[in-house]
Amino acid sequence: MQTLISQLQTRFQLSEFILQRDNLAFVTVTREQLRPLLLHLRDKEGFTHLVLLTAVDWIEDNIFQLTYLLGDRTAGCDIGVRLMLPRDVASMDSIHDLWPTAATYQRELREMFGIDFPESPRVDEDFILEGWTDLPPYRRDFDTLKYSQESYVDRLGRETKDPAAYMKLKLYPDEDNDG
Amino acid sequence: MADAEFGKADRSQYPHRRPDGSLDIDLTSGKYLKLWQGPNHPGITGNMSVELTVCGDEVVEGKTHVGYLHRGFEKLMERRTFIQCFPIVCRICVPEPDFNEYCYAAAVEELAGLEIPEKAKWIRALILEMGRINSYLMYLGGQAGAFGQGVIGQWTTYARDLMLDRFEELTGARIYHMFILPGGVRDDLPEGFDERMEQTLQEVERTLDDVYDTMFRNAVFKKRAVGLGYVDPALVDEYGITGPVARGAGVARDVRKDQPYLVYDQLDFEPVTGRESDVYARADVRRRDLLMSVDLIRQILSKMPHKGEVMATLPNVLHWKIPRGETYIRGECSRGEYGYYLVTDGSGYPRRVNVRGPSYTHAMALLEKLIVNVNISDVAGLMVSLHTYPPEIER
Amino acid sequence: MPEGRGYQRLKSRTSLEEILEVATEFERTARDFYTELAPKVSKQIRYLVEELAEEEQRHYDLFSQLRMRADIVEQIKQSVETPASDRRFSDCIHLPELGDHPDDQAVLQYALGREHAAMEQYQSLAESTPGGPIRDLFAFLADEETQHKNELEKRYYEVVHSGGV
Amino acid sequence: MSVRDLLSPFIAWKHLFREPVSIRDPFNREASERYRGFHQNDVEKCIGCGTCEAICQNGAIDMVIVEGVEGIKTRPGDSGLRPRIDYGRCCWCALCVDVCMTSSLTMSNAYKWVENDPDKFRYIPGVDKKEWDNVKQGYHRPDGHRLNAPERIEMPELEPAERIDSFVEIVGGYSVEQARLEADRCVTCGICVATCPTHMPIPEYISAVRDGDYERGLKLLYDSNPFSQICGKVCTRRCETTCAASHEGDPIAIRWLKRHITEQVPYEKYRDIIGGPLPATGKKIAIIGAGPAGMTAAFDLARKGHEVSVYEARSHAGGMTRYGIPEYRLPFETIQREIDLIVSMGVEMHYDTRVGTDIQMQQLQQDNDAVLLAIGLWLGRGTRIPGADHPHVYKAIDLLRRIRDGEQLEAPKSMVVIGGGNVAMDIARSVARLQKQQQGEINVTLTALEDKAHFLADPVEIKESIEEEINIIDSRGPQECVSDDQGKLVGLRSWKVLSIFDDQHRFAPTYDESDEQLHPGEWIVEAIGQMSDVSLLGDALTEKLEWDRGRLQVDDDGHTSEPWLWAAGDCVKGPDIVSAVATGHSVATSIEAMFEQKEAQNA
Repeated sequence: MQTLISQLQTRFQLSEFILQRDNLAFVTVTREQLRPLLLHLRDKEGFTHLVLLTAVDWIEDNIFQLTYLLGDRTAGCDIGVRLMLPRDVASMDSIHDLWPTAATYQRELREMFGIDFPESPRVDEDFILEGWTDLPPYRRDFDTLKYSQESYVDRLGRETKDPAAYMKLKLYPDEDNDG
Repeated sequence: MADAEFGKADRSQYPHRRPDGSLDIDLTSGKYLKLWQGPNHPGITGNMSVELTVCGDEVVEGKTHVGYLHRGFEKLMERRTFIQCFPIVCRICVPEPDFNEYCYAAAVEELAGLEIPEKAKWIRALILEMGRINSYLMYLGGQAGAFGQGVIGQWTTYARDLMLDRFEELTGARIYHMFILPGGVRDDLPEGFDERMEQTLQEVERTLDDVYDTMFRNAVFKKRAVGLGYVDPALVDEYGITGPVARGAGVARDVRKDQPYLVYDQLDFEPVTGRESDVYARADVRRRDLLMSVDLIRQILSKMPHKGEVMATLPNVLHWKIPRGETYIRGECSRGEYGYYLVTDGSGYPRRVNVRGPSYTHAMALLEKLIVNVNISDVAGLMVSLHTYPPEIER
Repeated sequence: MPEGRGYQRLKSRTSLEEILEVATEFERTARDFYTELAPKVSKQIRYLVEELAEEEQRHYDLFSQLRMRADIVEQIKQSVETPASDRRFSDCIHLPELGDHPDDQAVLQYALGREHAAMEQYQSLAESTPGGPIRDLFAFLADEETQHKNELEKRYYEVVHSGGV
Repeated sequence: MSVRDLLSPFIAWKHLFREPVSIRDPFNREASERYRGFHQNDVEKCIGCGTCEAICQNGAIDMVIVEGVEGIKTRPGDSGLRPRIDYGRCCWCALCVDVCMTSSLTMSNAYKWVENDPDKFRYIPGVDKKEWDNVKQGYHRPDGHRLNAPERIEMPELEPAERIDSFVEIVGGYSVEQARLEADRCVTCGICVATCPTHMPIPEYISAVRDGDYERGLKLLYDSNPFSQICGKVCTRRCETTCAASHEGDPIAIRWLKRHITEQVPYEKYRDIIGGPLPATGKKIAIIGAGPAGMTAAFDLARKGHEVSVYEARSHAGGMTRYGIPEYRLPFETIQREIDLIVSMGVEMHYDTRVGTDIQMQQLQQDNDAVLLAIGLWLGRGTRIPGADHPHVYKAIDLLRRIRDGEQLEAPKSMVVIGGGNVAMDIARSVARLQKQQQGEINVTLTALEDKAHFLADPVEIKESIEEEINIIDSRGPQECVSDDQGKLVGLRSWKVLSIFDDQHRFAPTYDESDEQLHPGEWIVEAIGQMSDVSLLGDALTEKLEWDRGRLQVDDDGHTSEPWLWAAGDCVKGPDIVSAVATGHSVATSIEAMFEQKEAQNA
């Protein structure tokens, strides 16, 4: 794995390299070099299996991380290719021509994160959330708790007490120790 | 509206492809009909549906629709502590929930730098193989049922119920076991478990004998299943195909062998493969894989250490924070590669969890490809042969 | 403590009433002693002296009432069957001189000494008297004093042996 | 395709002759031994800490008030609340059972329950009676399966050999890493807060340790306890006795975490973090005694902008912490830092000024708006057994004070200590150190009425005393301080104590006189109890004040029967630093309220 990464580093600009396990590494690549890198890995290095394609929302850095996880089934090792995308122009080139199944992942990312993949087949079709109009829900700024509170009614009769506050109420209600 | 006239027409004539490659289906032409198979169609495995465009009794296009069971687990986990995620992951795959528990726990353990006791690994492998048997038994009933053989489902349900009894005595629950948690497993095997498991395994084998005679050596089943849903081995990588679907096409890929996890490097087995890559071949791969699991359980129970801890020392789980990192953990479930991609950010909550269920690729892109030109009555059999559990598609 | 004199006075008595009369008299003397002491001690520990006076008063009342009862022999017989055991604690306490400003410990020591002496006196009277109602009465009185002494001992511990943090 | 494929399926017919495999009576099938069914709760074991609620990812558990049920009462160590489970949400994961701090919460193997009213599926296990309440089978947390670390992170300490010949502080203090691990063990239930006399926000400052936010932690500490550095070292830590973690493991080292915060913040920053006094009000308060109670009140009142004068009979402030606790437990420097901080709030100190001698109570009353009596317990009690008036029979408190005052005591060759409390341990260990320094050998015998299990001393003190070769002989009743013909003290004669409490658990020792021993000692030190020296009040004021069984009578706020006089600390509450701090606070609050009341009247 180490040698492979060293070789890749001479050919591509990899900004970060983490050897997570003996058989799993993560590298970060630029947008321009993603496609050549994937092609190289697929055709030259045996990473023929697109394990998954997903995103991570680093909202505090205004970045979407795309992770293309490729597997070499013969060697039993994987490489996660990470791409950092500006969150406000969330659009990336499609790889459905490299792996047809990528279209499904890209369709989901479009729906759940609002990351566009122009040219990807049926990318604008509803996938899981038919009729969804709110913020793409897997973005970190979509608040599931708020959504559920607005959408559903709490069961009546639910009430809880904080042990420490209740003990103060019962045992020393008049004492105030704020200094 | 199976119009005899269309049936006689030259297949290659329709539907036409537009210059961009998409099918030119004009519903107003009267040549085509939209047919929704599912949700909750008896031939559908779970809550999903296929939007079929048929011409006569032949499918010209099929689109998978999921989302009927979307609960947003990946998002829900982002606001649960690492231990609180443990009880919900099992729901991502009902018939074989244990891979969720295992992959999640292993991912957390790796990022938290937690070493689990040796015995816990054996018990985890035991549970995963028990789950595989259950999943296959359910599949066999479904596959036979899709071609009208109701009795197979009755027999396999019986055998599965015995295995659920073993699950119940080992884990305290029948369906959602919640037994494999970060750090190890909840408890050791109960007293006398080995003997009862052996009885159950024998009953499973006996049931499988009957299934073999009535389903696999059955002219009707063969007539329906042989040649149906051929998967070209070349598609395996393009479509992210794993598990019995790949092995049915002769691609001997099994994570247990390729990237041995838990104790699989200490067990004696070879991946089960087929050649014909049709519905029949896949069913047979699964049947033989099931029998291999029976053997693996026997191996596990005989090789497992008798004594030892089954749970590592955890920090106080209420404040458990895991340093920033990411990892991917996979296992070979009954349907193929099951995996968890976990990203942590140093807080007490996962930053991102992505569940890779094998149905995601099989029931979407692959099914949509395979379904073209299939007879309507074979759609159910084809779908079941991909062994789809919809919750792992939509999570 | 007028042990010697009391011993002689009691030994010469032959009726239950007479003995009880003398015993009651002792309690009255004790009560008066504490009552007179109370205003002299610091207000801080006055509660203690007052309590002792009350306790002597209670004994005084008890003996007076007993003297009036017709079934006196029966009453005494019943109570001597379950005597209190002496813990032998006050053996090791000095009997202090109660000066002008005694502290609580001194007052308690003094009270303990009194009860102890009374207990011993009645015990030895009981031992030197042949079996019968008189002997029973002495045993009863000894028992009463023992009980009171035991009570005082507990209080002594609570006041003095507070454990040193 | 072959003929076999046509015939083989007929094998199915053999099932006609098989016994049915379905369960005959599915309604009475018992679930397995480990089955996770409906909850059970041993409500007397449950402490209502709410950890089950905290871990429940479904939000299925509420902590609810349970009225009128035997065994459940809001008291130190028990919130009086009990979990109620909503089975509309419960997913049977049993994390609540796994995390339960007392193992009171378990699951039965019952899984059938039919009702028409959905609200019935919400009940308080153990309180709302159910037919599975006494079912033995069902899920219980297996041995060794823990979701929180049960063992305390060990505190680095000097080994006995390293510490016995000096007064160097024994405890080293946690490293940041150790403190975080220990803070991690806390489940943040807050049960302990009620037990702390001054109700420090314990879970909050522990979470500050977890977050590494020590400045926030320090602010939390000093908002409730201006003796935080000192309490971080020598607090009696009653909080730890009610810690939820103590039921099935070691209690959280609350005291050491407090100490850790004070050690992590640079002392120069303390004043800014805590904040200075408000503008001057012109109100004057005199405080007698510069111990924890007096100085706490001084701290509070000075920060409000009042003019506070503290009168201290000795040359240094700190009271019992300065003169009663040995240096190996509490270095002078710690006390000085604490006192300097309080004084920096604008407190005027009058050292070596004994009220009643150097200045009279009447004077203080005239010059001030309020006077606080915080005079502690400085008179040692004696056994007054025969021979106890020998000049080499000492009171522990006097000796400790002389050692702390820097007097070069010549240690005796042998010594007997009477008492089983912390003061007894303190003097035994202090003299042992002197013996080691001066003679190279330790010969200290400690006797007490109590058996070791009932010693009042902190178990850690007992353990360390034994490590330091103190000969502890428990269950001995002192009888006589024995001297030889020349009048030289030779030792203590004692009797064996057979039992120490009566059936009402009152002190009532019984002895076995036949088991008599003579414990050799050139010195005998009595450490059996202490009392206040109230002579400074004078006869007139003593007579005027109301008393309660030997102690000054005060109300809940420390107000005496005289409107201008308050009392606080050991002299009202008995010996305990953190209780003294608590009374100091309440007196300050009471005095402040009095000022406000007067202001309102004048307005």
